[in-house]
Formats: sequence, C-alpha cells, structure tokens
Amino acid sequence: MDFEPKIVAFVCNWCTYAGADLAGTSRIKYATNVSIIRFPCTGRIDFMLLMKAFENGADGIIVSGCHPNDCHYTSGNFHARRRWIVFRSLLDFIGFDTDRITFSWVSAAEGTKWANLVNETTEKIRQKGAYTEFRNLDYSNFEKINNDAITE
Amino acid sequence: MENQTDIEVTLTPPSGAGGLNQYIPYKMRIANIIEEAPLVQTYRLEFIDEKDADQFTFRAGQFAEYGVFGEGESTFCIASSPTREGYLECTFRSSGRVTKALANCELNDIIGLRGPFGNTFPIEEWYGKNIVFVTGGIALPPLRCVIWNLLDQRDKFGEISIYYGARSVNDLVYKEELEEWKNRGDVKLFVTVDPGGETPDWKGLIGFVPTILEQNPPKSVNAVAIVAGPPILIKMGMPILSRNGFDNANIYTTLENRMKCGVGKCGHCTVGKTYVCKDGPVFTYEEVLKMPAEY
Amino acid sequence: MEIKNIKSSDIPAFFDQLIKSGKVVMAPVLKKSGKVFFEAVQSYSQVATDYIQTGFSAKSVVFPKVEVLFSYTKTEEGIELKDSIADIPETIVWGLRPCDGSAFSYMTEFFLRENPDTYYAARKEKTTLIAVSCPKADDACFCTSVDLNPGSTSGSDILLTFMGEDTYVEVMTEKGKAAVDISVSLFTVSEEKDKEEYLAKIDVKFSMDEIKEKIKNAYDSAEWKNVSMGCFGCGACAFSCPTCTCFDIQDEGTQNKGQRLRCWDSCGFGLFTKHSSGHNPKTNQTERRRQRLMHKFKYSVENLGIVSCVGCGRCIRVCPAHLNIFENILSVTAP
Amino acid sequence: MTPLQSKVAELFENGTINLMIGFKSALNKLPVPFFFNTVSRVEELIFTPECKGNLSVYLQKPEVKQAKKVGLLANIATLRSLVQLTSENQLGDIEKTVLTINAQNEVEVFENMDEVETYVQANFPGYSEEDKKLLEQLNSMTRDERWQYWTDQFSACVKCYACRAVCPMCYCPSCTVECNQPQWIKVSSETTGNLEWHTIRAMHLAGRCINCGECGRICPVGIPVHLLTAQMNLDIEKEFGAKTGFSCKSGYALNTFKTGDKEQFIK
Repeated sequence: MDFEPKIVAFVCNWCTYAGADLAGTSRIKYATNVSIIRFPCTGRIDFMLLMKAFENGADGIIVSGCHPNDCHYTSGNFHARRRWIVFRSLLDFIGFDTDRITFSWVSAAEGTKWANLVNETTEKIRQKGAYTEFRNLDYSNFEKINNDAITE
Repeated sequence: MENQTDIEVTLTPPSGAGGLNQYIPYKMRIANIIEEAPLVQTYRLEFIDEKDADQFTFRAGQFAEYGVFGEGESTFCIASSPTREGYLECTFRSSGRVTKALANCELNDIIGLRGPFGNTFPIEEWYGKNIVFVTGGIALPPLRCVIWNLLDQRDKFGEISIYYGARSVNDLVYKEELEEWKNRGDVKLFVTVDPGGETPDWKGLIGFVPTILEQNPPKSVNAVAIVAGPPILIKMGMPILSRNGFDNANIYTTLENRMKCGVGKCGHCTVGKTYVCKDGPVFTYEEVLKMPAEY
Repeated sequence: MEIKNIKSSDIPAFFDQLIKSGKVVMAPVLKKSGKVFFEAVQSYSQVATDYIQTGFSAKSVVFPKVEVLFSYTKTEEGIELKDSIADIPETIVWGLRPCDGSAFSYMTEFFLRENPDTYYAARKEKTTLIAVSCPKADDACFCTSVDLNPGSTSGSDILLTFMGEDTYVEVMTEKGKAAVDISVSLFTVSEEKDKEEYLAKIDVKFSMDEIKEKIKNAYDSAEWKNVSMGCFGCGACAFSCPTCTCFDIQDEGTQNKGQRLRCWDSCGFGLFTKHSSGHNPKTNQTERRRQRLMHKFKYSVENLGIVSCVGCGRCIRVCPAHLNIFENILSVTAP
Repeated sequence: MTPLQSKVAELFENGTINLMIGFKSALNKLPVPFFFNTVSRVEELIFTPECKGNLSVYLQKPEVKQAKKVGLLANIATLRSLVQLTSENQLGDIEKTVLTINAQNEVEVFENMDEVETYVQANFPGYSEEDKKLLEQLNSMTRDERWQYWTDQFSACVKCYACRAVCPMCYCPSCTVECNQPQWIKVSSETTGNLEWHTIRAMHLAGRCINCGECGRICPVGIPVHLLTAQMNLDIEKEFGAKTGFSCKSGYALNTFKTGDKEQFIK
C-alpha cells in the first residue's frame, strides 16, 4: 500500500480556520491527509501539543494563524512567533526533523493559499516517509519494551 | 550483613488476583450503577469468568485495586458485605485520573479488579458486644460492608449505633440505606451534616461528627467502636472514644494511604515500618498509637 | 562452596564463553560521560575494568526501571490480558561489586519472603551474578560499617578476586557452578587463600550494632531537620540505590490497547504519598528523607531482620547536594 | 574565624538574619548545603571554589520562607539566579541578606538587589571552555548525528528529576510532570518520553536559564542537559538581544515580542 502521510494542522480560529473554510466553500480540492485542530489563537498552540501529535502518529504538522498585525487578540501571533523561533531552534539542536513542521500565515481570505499549503506539505511528507524516527524510539536498550501498542 | 541467608527462589505461582500473578486483574463487568451523591457512585461488579467468581472470597474490611485499562488503578474498600454473594460493590468519589475514568465507564463495561488485599475486622470476636460506628463522608462505604455483615446476623450482636456525617445533605451517601437503617428499629442512627450544609427541610443533626459523638456519647461497656473517615476524623474521633472509656484495643479503624501494588511491595502506603496494605488496613487504636502519624 | 583458580589472562576467554552460551551478559561499560554503567555487551573488550563502583546498581536486571506487567487488547469478546514473563531472558551480570551482590540477598528476601513477587521471582531465577571484589574504594564507600567487606560473597553466585597473575574464584551456588562449567578447562582447583591483601581498605565509620540500638529512638530527633534541609526531593538516591524497591504502577496506551507498567518510584518525591484528596501524610522533605533513612537502618531490620543499606556509597556520589547517608545516620543517632 | 564567619556572626548578633544558608564540609570532603540559625555553629561555615551548588533553590522551601530573615551565601551563579528571580517577582516575601566572596577574596554583603545587579554585571560569567567546546561540536554535527547523540543520551535518563529539583528557575509549585490529567509526560522512563521531558524543560527555561550548569553537573547518568538551555540562551541573545540573569527588570524574553522579530521559516 502506498504511504499516506498523516498531517495534523494546528490553526487559529479567526484566520486560518476561516481560510480553510473558504477553501471548502470555494470547492477547492486539496489533499485529504490533513486533520485540522482549531485553537482560539496561535498563542494557545503549546509546543507540547506538537510533540504529542508526533508521538501519537503524525508524520507532519502544519501550524498556522493570522498574518502579523492581523491577530484577533492583537498580539497572540507575535508571541507565538517568538516561541516558534525558539522551539524550532531547540528541535534543530536536538536533531529533530524540523522540516516536518510547516509554519505559515494564512488569512481568512486565502483559501487557495491554504489548499496549496496542504498539498505541498502532504507531498513533502510523502517524500520523507513515516516519522517513525521519533515515535518508535526504543525504550532504552537496557530494558527493551515493545512499544507497538502505544503508537497505533 | 553476612548473616543474610540466601533463600530459595521459588517459582511456585504466588496466589493473588488472576490466580497466577498478583498483578493480573480479574475482569469484572459493571452490572449496576447508582449515583449516590455529587461525584460519588456505587458500582455493582460481576465476574466475567465464573471460575474467578468461585475462587474469590473476601472478608469485611478488605480492599481491592480497581483498574481502568489505559488509565491505571485506584484503591478502595469493598463496600458490599461478604454475606451477599455473587457480586461486589464499590463506592468511590471521582477525584483523580483513575476515579474520573472509572466514573466515565458505562453499564457492562469491563474493568479490572485485583484483590482482596489486607486484613479484616475480627467480626467473630465481636459476638455479643455493642458496636459503635463512627464515620464521615466517603468513608461510610468501607464500613457499610461491616454494617451489612453484622445486620445480616443481627441476633449475634448487642446494640448497634452509627454516627455518620457529611459536608452537606447532598453529600451523604447511601441515602436509601440510611433510611432503611433508621426504620429498622434495631439500629441507633445519628446522621449529621456540617454546619452550613443543611437544607431547609433537613430534620437530622447539624454539627461535625466528633462534636455529635461528644454530645451523644456511646456506652463503652462491652462495646467495640469502629472509626473510619478522612485522616482528621480518625485523629480526632479515636481519642474521644478512648476518653469515653473504650479500651484502646477495642477501637478499630481502617486507614487508607496512597497505594499501588496492594501486596506490600511498592512502598507507597508505609506508616513507619507498617505497610497499610498488608499489615492493615484495619488497625486498633492501640496499634495506631505505636505508629508515627503518617496517615 | 567450591574454590577454584583461573589465570587472569584467561578471564577474557572465560567471558567470551559466557557470551557464547547465548545468555545476555551485562557488564560495566565506560560511557562518554566518564561514568560506568551496566550494559549488555558482546565482548570482553567493552568491559570496563578500572572503576570503583558503577553509576547505577545491577538491580535493574531483576527490577528494571520499567517493567511491563501485562499488555491488554480490547477484542470483540472482551479484553485480553497477556503478561510477558516467558520473554524474560537468561542473564549473567558480570563485574558487580560485593555490596551489590548482598543487595540481591536483601531484595530476594523482600520480594519473595511474603507474597512472592511474580516478576522478581522470574527474573531472579534466570539471573547469574558474577561479582568482582573491590581492589580500591573511595570516600563514599562504607560497606565495612554495615558488616560487609570488599570481598563479601553474600548474594553472589561467583566472586572473583584478582590476585595478580591468578584470579581466585569462589563459586557459591549451583548457578555459579553452571557458569564455571561452561569453560571448565580454564579452571583449576585451588586451596583456600586469604584475599585480604588484594582488597580495598575501607575505614569503619560506625558500629552497626550500636546504630541499630540507637536508631530505635531516633524518630523524634531534632537532627532530622538539619540533615534533610539540603534535600532537593529528587529521586537520584533511590534510583541509584541497589536496595530501593519502591515502584509505581502506570498504564500507558489507549482504552483499546496498551500496557500496564511498573516504574521505579522514590519516597523522596512529594507526590509519593499524596492522596488524591490533597492530603499528604508526609508533608515535607524532612519526613520523606527520614522515611528513606529509617527504612534502610530500622524498618527493614524490624520487618526482615536485615539492614537494607549495603554501603555502596552511590547515594552519596549522586546526591546533587552531596548529602551523606552515613554522616546523617551518625547525626540523628548522636545522643 | 575567617572574615566570612565573623561577618555572618555579626549579622546574627545584630538581628539582620535568623537563618543562614551556606556550605559546610562533609566527611567525604564535598561541601554540603548548611542551614543554621544560631551563631554557635558559624565556625562550620566554609566557602571554597568547590562550593558550586546554587543555594538560591532553597529560597523556595517553605521552611526557609518561614524564617523570613535569611542570609544566603552566594557564588556568581547564585547571584545571577537571584537577579533573574527578582525580575520574575519570585523573591518578594523574603527578607534576604546576600553575601559573597569577591575576586579580591573579600567578603561582600549586598544591601539590596541593585547592588547584586551591579556586581553581576561587572563580573558576568561566560560559558565554560568545556561547554563551549561541546556546543561547538554539537553545532558542527549533521542533524542525524545530533539526533543520534541526544537520543543516546536521553535513553539513559531515569526520570529522577534531579535536573528539575536543583534548578533555581524551576519554582512552579506543581510541575507539568506531576499533572496526570492529561498525562503530558509519561511516568515511565523510555526514550521518546524522556526526550519530550527534556524538550519541555528546555522550552520552559529558554530565556530564563541562568547557565549555572547545575542540572548537567548533577545528572546521575551524566547527560549534559544544561547544554540545551545554554544553546537556547545563545539563540535568544542572538535573535532578541535578551540576556538572562543580567538585570532585575529584564523580564522574560518569551513573554514579550517585537513586531519586527525576524525569521525565515514562516511561509
């Protein structure tokens, strides 16, 4: 069977979610691999949620919200941006495959951009393959435990 | 430490839940759910495997580990009486991860049960004596097991009195059974609620359990008292009974500490050198006085 | 007990025979961090020889940091439970110190005397312990104070003592004999020798009998606060301790599939005793540290007749605050 | 009596402090934290180059908070933590007297946090040579090599949480690892969960860590965990120009923003 990547999108309610909605109502076709999780604001997207998504089987992640200066709560996305900069460089320092997380600004009017973003991300992750590197890290070699049950 | 002797490592299966392995639970079906009070529920559990049901016996005072697969295990007493065969009942309040998951279970769901663990109330030694129960809040369930055990052989005991209190009228558990005990005529029942917890139509007593106990002191002659409750009630209730002339060896309590294994290995429940799970949970006041107050 | 001799130059050959027997061989390995830990090895060249004490004890062979108690799968008929006792491998532990060996005696008493623990029993049954006596020691070692010494055979199946060209082999048990028999040609029968000159010299810090007596009344000592104030409440001492056996039981997975695990736990953690109601019987670090020390020197004596501290000194070496167990015990038992 | 001891004795006698936190020597020669509330024990107090521990952690202890007037013997790392803790409003309710021995080997008593800040800024420590070398090594590795390095390190972690316990910046009364609804960090110790724990720890400390290096120094399995936050601090200083433990008013770099923050990866 061909590999179908699982993509989880963490999006803000006011821009990207509405943008995805617009893509839908405009009948733009895009990859069905994405599962959207709606947040009140990008400022609410905790980095731990991204880690948990990878742990539970995501192969790629999209994080998206309002363009700078467009935040419904004025500054949520500015805070988020700082945090992403740091988080991304931390992941990079650990050797985590940061290419699997796509950060983007998608406004409520950018239905096409959203569709393209999903398509591109899906294609990129399809090339990369399943992200087992992270979720199938063995229990330490001292006591090897079958970890299959968890990552189903 | 040269005096250590190597003991033979035996591979004989230890007897525990599941017959072979004390960490493997019995599978139980939830046969009935009763809402007792806000966040408090009683589950009636039946064995899925009849062999397990035949093998399983317990006595008043023992507890078990109730497990929700994927969430973990939680410890509470068996609330039904061993005289009522064919099922087990447990009453719990949702407060942590496991109890919340347990509360979310539905009728006919399968949960795990390990046990019975711990020691028991020496009910045979109490024949012919007057029995006093002192308890509060969610601590009635462990004593309900004893109470029904005694009531089912009512003629063997003298006077039975029950002091029970809760934060508010709504928080009283086993409301129907309290009514039943009140109407039996052979049980002296003092039901109280904490000041401020009463409703306009509340006819019972108002006050904390220790206060009610001091105002209506039980007779200590030929009597046995059993105290169960939150740690504060145990720490306050037992001295009151002792002052009222109860012999310290005749005041029983059932302690409950955080537990994980139930068989005296995991170390969570220790009170000094004592493992509540295997040396307890039933202790007399005499024994409690010798232990540090780590409960 | 049998006493044998092997040429020190033949030790690698003996070791390789053990590996060839197909069992998992755990031996001390020098890690990048400069510390020595037990690890499964494939050849004698990986084995560290110049070390005082391994960072962690070998207890994880019989009491792993994470053990699967069983796995569960939801099926149409109900729930299927499966334990993995049959998968436990035969294991040889090479190069543990005599103190660790006697820690196994304690653990065996603790886990198997009453309500025998299924998993410990299964693992211990399949484990052979080949100890090596200590040629040197450091400031943290105090086995001689807990009535052991750098050449104690207690708990081990075989004890090796390097004596220059020869290595003195004390075969204590049938399991030890079986391990020696794998390469029987390498061993010759030996007369009993005095190991003393090849063993580390460790000062006796206190008299165990005196401490046992004095600690009976130590619970209320005001010194507990002084010796515990520096404690951060981490689990380093408990996890590195060869006789700390407390554990937590945790489920991992979904409602449909997953496993129940038992993981190491430490009485130093604030959550260890905390009830879900929020009540905590041991409210502060003083009480928690008292529990740990009293357990080692008093409670285990009362419950099993054994002092459960073996004087390996690990808790002293790993403690972030450098708290010193024997110094603390001396303080709280001081009149 | 050393000058330090007589100074502390003086502070006790004039009622400035009623609890002193310092170091004393233990039987195995390593300095242990030393808490005393009477002048009679002052002669056990020491301060040597081996006293690397960060005593500011103890200021969060309930027993210490109760004492109200606390004397604290501080090395430069401790002083930096005090500065950072002050900027995070964590030291409000403790009346503390901070002492150190400066480069000229003189006892210095700080009247207030401004003086501590001035001292810290004048003596601001850089990274140790060893850490610099390791960071350089790691940064020159390929991504896969770094992944290999860190997963290998984290597989050894036993989740004793000593790194959290010794950290002066980990002052939350209830840590994420203690929350089990939901269970963010697995209780069991296995590589994925360990990696998550160290990532979340590093993120929570990024821009707040004062580089004392305690967490790496005390790790019982020798994981250089301090490098994670050390690297984050370098990045944050480069990106946002914020220094930790430098000023009592600097705040927390991730708690603020500039509209002009630059990045290349958001499409």
